[in-house]
Amino acid sequence: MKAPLSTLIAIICCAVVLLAYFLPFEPVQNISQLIINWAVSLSGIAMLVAIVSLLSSHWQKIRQKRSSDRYSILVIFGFGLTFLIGLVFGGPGSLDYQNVVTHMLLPIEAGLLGALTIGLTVAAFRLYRANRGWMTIVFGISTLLFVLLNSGIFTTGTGLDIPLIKNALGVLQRLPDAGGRGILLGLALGTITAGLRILLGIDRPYNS
Amino acid sequence: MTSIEGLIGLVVIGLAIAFMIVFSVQDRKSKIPLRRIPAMEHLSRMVGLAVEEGRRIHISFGRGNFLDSHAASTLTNTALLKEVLKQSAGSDRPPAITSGDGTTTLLAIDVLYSTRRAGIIGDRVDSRRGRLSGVTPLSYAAGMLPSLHQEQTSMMVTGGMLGAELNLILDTADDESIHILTASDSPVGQAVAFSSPGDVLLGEEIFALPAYMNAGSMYPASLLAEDSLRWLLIVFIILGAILRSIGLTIL
Amino acid sequence: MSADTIWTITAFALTAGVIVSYLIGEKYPPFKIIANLFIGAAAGYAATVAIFQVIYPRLIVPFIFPSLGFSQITAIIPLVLAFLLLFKAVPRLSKVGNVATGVIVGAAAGVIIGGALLGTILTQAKAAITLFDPDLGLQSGRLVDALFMLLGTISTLVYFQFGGIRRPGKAVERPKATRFLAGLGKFFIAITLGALFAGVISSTMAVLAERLGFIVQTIQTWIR
Amino acid sequence: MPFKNRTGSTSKNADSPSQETPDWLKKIREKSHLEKPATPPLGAFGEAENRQFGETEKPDEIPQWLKELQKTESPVPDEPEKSEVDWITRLHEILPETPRSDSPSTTLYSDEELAAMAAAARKLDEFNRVIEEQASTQPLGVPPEPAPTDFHLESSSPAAPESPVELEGSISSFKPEQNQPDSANPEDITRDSHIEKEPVHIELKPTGNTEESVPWMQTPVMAEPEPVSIDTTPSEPVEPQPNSFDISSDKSETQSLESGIPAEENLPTEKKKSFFSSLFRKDETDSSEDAEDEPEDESGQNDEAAARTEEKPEPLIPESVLQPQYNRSVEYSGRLDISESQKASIHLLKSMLMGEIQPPAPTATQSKISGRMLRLCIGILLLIVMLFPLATGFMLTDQQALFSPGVVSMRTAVNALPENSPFLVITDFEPAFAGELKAAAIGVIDNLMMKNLNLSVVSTVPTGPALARDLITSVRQAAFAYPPEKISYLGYLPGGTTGMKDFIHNPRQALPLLDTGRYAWTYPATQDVFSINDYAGVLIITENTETGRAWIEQLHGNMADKPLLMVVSAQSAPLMRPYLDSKQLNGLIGGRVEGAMYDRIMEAPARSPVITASYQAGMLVVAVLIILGGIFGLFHGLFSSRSSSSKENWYVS
Repeated sequence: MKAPLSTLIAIICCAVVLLAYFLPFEPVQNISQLIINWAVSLSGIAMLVAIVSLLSSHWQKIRQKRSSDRYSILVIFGFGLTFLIGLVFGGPGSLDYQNVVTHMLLPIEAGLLGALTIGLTVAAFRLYRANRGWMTIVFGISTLLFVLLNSGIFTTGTGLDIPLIKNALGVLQRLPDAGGRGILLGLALGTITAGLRILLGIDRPYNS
Repeated sequence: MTSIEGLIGLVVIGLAIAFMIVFSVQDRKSKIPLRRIPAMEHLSRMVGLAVEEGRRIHISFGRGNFLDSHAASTLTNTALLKEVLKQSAGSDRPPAITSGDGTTTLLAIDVLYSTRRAGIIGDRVDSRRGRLSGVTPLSYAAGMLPSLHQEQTSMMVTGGMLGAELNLILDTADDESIHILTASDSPVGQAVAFSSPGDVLLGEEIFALPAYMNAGSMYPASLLAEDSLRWLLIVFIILGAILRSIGLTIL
Repeated sequence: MSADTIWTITAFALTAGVIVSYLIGEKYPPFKIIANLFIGAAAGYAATVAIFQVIYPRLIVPFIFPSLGFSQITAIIPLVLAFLLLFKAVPRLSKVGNVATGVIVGAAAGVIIGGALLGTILTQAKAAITLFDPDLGLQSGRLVDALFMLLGTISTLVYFQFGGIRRPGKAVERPKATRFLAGLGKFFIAITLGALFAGVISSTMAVLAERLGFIVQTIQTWIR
Repeated sequence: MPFKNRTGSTSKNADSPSQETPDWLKKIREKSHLEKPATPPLGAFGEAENRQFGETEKPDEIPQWLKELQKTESPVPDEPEKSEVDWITRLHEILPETPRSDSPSTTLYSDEELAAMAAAARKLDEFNRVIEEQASTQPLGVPPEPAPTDFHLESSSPAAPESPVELEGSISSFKPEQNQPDSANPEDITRDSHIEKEPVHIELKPTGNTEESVPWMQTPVMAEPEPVSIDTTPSEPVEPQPNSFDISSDKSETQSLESGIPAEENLPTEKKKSFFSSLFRKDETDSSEDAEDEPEDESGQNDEAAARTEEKPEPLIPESVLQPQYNRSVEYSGRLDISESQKASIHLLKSMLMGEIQPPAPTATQSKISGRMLRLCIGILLLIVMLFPLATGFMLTDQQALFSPGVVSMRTAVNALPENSPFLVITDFEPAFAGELKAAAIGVIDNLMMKNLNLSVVSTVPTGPALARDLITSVRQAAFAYPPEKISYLGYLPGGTTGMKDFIHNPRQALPLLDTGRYAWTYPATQDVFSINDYAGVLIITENTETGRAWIEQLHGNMADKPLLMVVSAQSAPLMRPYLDSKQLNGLIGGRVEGAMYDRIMEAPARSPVITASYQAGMLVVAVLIILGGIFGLFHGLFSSRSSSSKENWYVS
C-alpha cells in the first residue's frame, strides 16, 4: 500500500469521529471533537494554499509569451487591493473593511446574479431544447405553476380567501415535497457509501 | 440522539460495509449489471472523442466546503478524475481541473501528482492544471469562463454545489459547443441543468460516475450496497407507517 | 464628498456595469474586466478572513495564550500539521503534506456519514412515518396527503435503483416489478425539479428587483 | 483473329506453319529422330498437381540449350504427339506458374510445339495487357473476386506487429496464422476472421516512433495506388492515405479501383502465382469459345471461372452519379453466382463507402447569434417591465392576504420566545443573495429586537459577518438603533459542517474572539452562554439547501425543546418544507413573498412595496415567456424533422 502512514491516520480519524456520533462515551467524543477542531483549522490553511495556486496560475498566464492573458493582471491587482486594505484596517472585523463586502463584492455578485435572471428566463423559454421526453413537459408545467405561485399574485387581496383556492394552493405546495424527500434520502445513501470507502481505505485522494 | 438511534446507526453502517465487501467479490467474478444511464455512455464516448480530436477535458469539482456535506461529491469526483486521467493519458492536451474550495483544490492536485508518479501520465501535466477558480459562487463561475473560451475544451464535467451561477457556465458551454455533463450534488443545480440541453445526473446518480467509468470493483459494489439499503429503508418506512397508523411507535 | 457617497457611487457603477456587460456578452472586455477584478477581490477578502478569523484565533492564540483554557500540547499538533500542509504548495514536496490532508479527509468522512445517517435518513424516515399518526386527526384530506407523500418518496427512491437484469443479447434493464414505480418516481422528480427551477428564477428575480430598486433610488436621490 | 506479338506488330493466323523451313530447324529434326527419350506418360490431369510445389526434375535430363530457353520461355509440353485439341486444354500446365520448366524436355520441338510456344508467348503479352485493362475496367465498388485460395489479407487493422522481428516476419511470409492480431481479445479475432475471406487493401502503418525505427523497418504503405508492377524490393514509404477507400472527388476512378487489388510487392511468391493463375485462368476462359466443354474439376473452379467470363465490366461510373446509386436497393446481375460471404463483403464495403461518400450529416448548427440575440431581447424586455413600477410607483397587487404554514408557525414561535434571553442568529448567505434574504428576514429580526433578545451572530461563510452587520443595522433607523452591547458578532466559523459540530459541542472553544478581536465570552450579550442549550432559540438565514440541512442535522438532538427557525431563499424553500412537516423546523420563511406575508401577519407596514411590484411584474413576464416557449416548442417539434440523433440530447463538437 502506498503512503501507509497517511492512510492509517485518515482511517483512525474517520473511525473516531464516526463512533462519537453513535457511542455516548465522553472520551471518544472529546477526541473526536479535537480531531474536528484540527480539521477546521487546517481547512483555513488549505484555503490559503489554494489562493496561492489561483494567483500562481494567473501569474503564469501573464508571463507566458504565446497567448498571455492581459485580464489576469486585474485578478492580481484586485487581490492585492483588498488584501492590503484588510491588513491595514485590521481584518474583517473593522467597519471600514466591511464596506469592501457591502459596496464592492455585494454589488458585483448581486448584479451578476440578477443578470442571470435573464439567462434563466431564456432557458425557461427554450425548454423544448432540453429534449428529455415527457419529463420535459412535466418539468415545464411544474415550473410555470410555481413561478405563478412564487410571484405572490394569487395570495394577495381578500377576494381569494376561498377554501377551494386555499386547498388547491396547499396541495400544489406539497407536490415537490414528496420528490424532494426521495432525492434527499437518495443523496444521503450515496454519501454513506462514499464516506465508507474512506473508512475502508479504498479511496485515498490524500496520497499525492 | 437516543441510544436506539445510535444502535440503528451502527447496524446500518455494519450492513453497508458487509454489502460493499460481498458485492465487490461478486463483481470480480462476474460484472454486476447496472442499468443504462445515457449520460454515462455519452461521457465515456466523449472522453475518447476528446482524445482523438486532441482537445481538452475539463473536470470541475465545483464549490462546496469539503468539510461539509459536499465531501462525498468531492471524493467521487477524485475517483472519476483518476479514471479520466488514465483514459486520456495519450491526449495532446491534458485535462484541466478547477474547484471553488481550498481543500478540494489540494486534493485535485494530489490526484494529479499521484497519477503522474504512477507513470500513467507524462510530465506535460503540471500542477497548474489543478487550480482554484474563485472563492464565492459567482466568482467561481466567472473564473471558469476563460478555460471554456481559450483552452480548446471539448468536454466538461462539473460537480459539487451549484446554483443559479451554473446557468452562466451552461450558456458559455452552449456557445462554444462544449459537451457538458452536470453532476451536482445540489438539487438546485440539478434543476438548473435539467432546463438546458446538456447531460445531467439526477439525485444520487452522481455517486455512480466512477462505477460507470470502470474505476474498480468496489464502486459498482457500493451502488448495489446503496440499492440494498434503499430497499431496507422502503420496507422500514412502510412497516413504520402501518404500525403508526394503528397507534404503535417504532422510533 | 463623504466616504459613504464614494462607496455608493462605487456600488452603483459596479451594479449597472455588471448588468450591462452581461447583456453585451461574457466574451467581451467589459465583462472580463469586472469579472477578473471581482475574482481577485473575493480571493483577497477570503485570504484576510482565513488569516484573521481562522489561523490566528484557532492556531496561534491557543499556543501563545494557554491560560485561556487550552493545553499547549494539543495546540502544538495542529500547528505542526498546518506547517506540513504548506508543503502542498510546492509540487515536488507535496508528499510531506499527505498526513495533514489525511486528517482533513478522515474527519470529513466521519462527519458526512454521521450527518447523513442521523440527520437525514432517520429524521426523514420518521417524518414520513409520523404523517400516519392517528393523533393528527383522521380527516380524509390528511390521510390522502400522507399516502401521497409516502408514494412520492418511495417511487423516487425506486427510480434511483442502479442494479438491473442482464439478458443475453440485450441491454441491462430494470426489473419488471419496479418499472411502474420508477416511472412514477420520474414524474415526482420532474415536479420537484420544476419547483426548484421556479425557485431559482424567483430568487434571482428578487435580487434583480432589489438591485434595480437601488439603481433607481440612487438616481432619484441624485436628481433631488 | 489478328494477333499482336510481343513487338506489337500484327501477323496472320498464328496457327498455320510457315512454307520454307530454315536450316537450323532441319538439324534439330534430324537430332530428335536419333535420341527419343523415355518419358513417363502424363497421368490424368490431377496427378501433375500432386507433385510437391517447387520440386524439380533431375537437372541432367534437360539439355543445356533448353534450360536457357526455359528461363526466358515457357517449357515445351512433353507429349507432342497428343491430338491438336488437347494442347489447348493442357495449356495451363505449361503456364509460367507451374514449374514445368524443369520437365524433361530432350525432345525436339515439332512445328506444332514451336507454334504452341509462340502462342504461349503471345498469351503472356496478352496477359500483361489484360492486367492493365482489368485495372481500369473493374466495376467500382465490386471488389475483385478473391483468388480461389483461403488467402488471408489482414485488413488495415491497427494491431500492427509490435517488434521489428515480427514486422520482418510479416513482410517476408504473409501466412494467415501469423497474422492473427496480437490482442488476445476474442472480439478482435472474431472481427478479423470475419474479414478473412475478403482481400482488403493492406495498409501496414509504421510502428512506434518513426524517427527511431530503422528505415527498412518502415513497412511499405500502399498510398497512391500505381499500376501493378512486379517489384520485390519494398517501396519507399509514401505519405499514408488516411483511408485507402477514400474516394474523394479529385481522385480518378482508375486509382480508386486499383486500390482494391492487393499490393503486388506484399504478396509472397506462391501466393503471387496462385493469384495470377486465377486471373490467367479467367483470362483464358475469356477468349475460348467452347468454355462449356472444360472438364469439371473437384473444386468447381471452372464453373466459377465460367460465370466470371460472362461478367461484362460495367462502364466507369462518374463520381457525381455515384452518390445516389448507393441508396438503390442492391441487385446483382442474374449471371453472377455470388456467394453469401461475398454479398456480406459487398454490403460491408458499400456501408463503409456510404459513410465516406455521404458528407457527415451536418450537426444542428447551433446558431449562436440567435441565442445571444434572444438573450438581448428578453433582457431588455425584462428590464423595461421591471423598471416601470420602480420609476412610477405603480402597484400591481394589494398586500398579502393568504399565509403559508411556515409563516404562521414562525409567528407563533417568535411570539413564544422569552424576553431578554440569549438567541443565536446564523447568517450563512452569500453577498449575491443579500438583497432577497434581507427582504425575507428583516421582519423576523425586527420582532426579535422587539423582544429585547441578546443576539449572538455567527456565519460559516467568509462574507457572512459583514453581511450580518449590514442586515442588522438596516432593520432600524440609526436613531432607534438596537443597543450594540446586546449584539455580539462572533465572526466567521470555518469548516462547514465540522465547524458547526465543533461550535455546537463547545461554543466558547470554537469561537473564542469577536470579529473585532476582543474576547467574546465576557461580552454582555454572550456572558451567560456556556453551551448551545443556553440559547433560547436559533434563527438560520441561508440561501443554500445543503447548509440549512447541515445545521438541522447537527442541531438535531442537541436543542430538542428549543425553537429552530429558518429563513431561506425561494430556491431552497421546496426542499426545506419536508423539515417543517417533520417538526424539525418550527418556522420557515421562503423568499421575498413569504417575507411580505410575515410583515402582513405581524401587522407591520409593507417594506419596499415598489420592489415587490417590480419583482411580481418580472415573474409575470417569465410566466408568459414559458407559455410562449412551450407553444413554440410544440410547433418546432411537429414541423422540424426530428432526426433520430436528436433523441440523444448532446451535440458533437
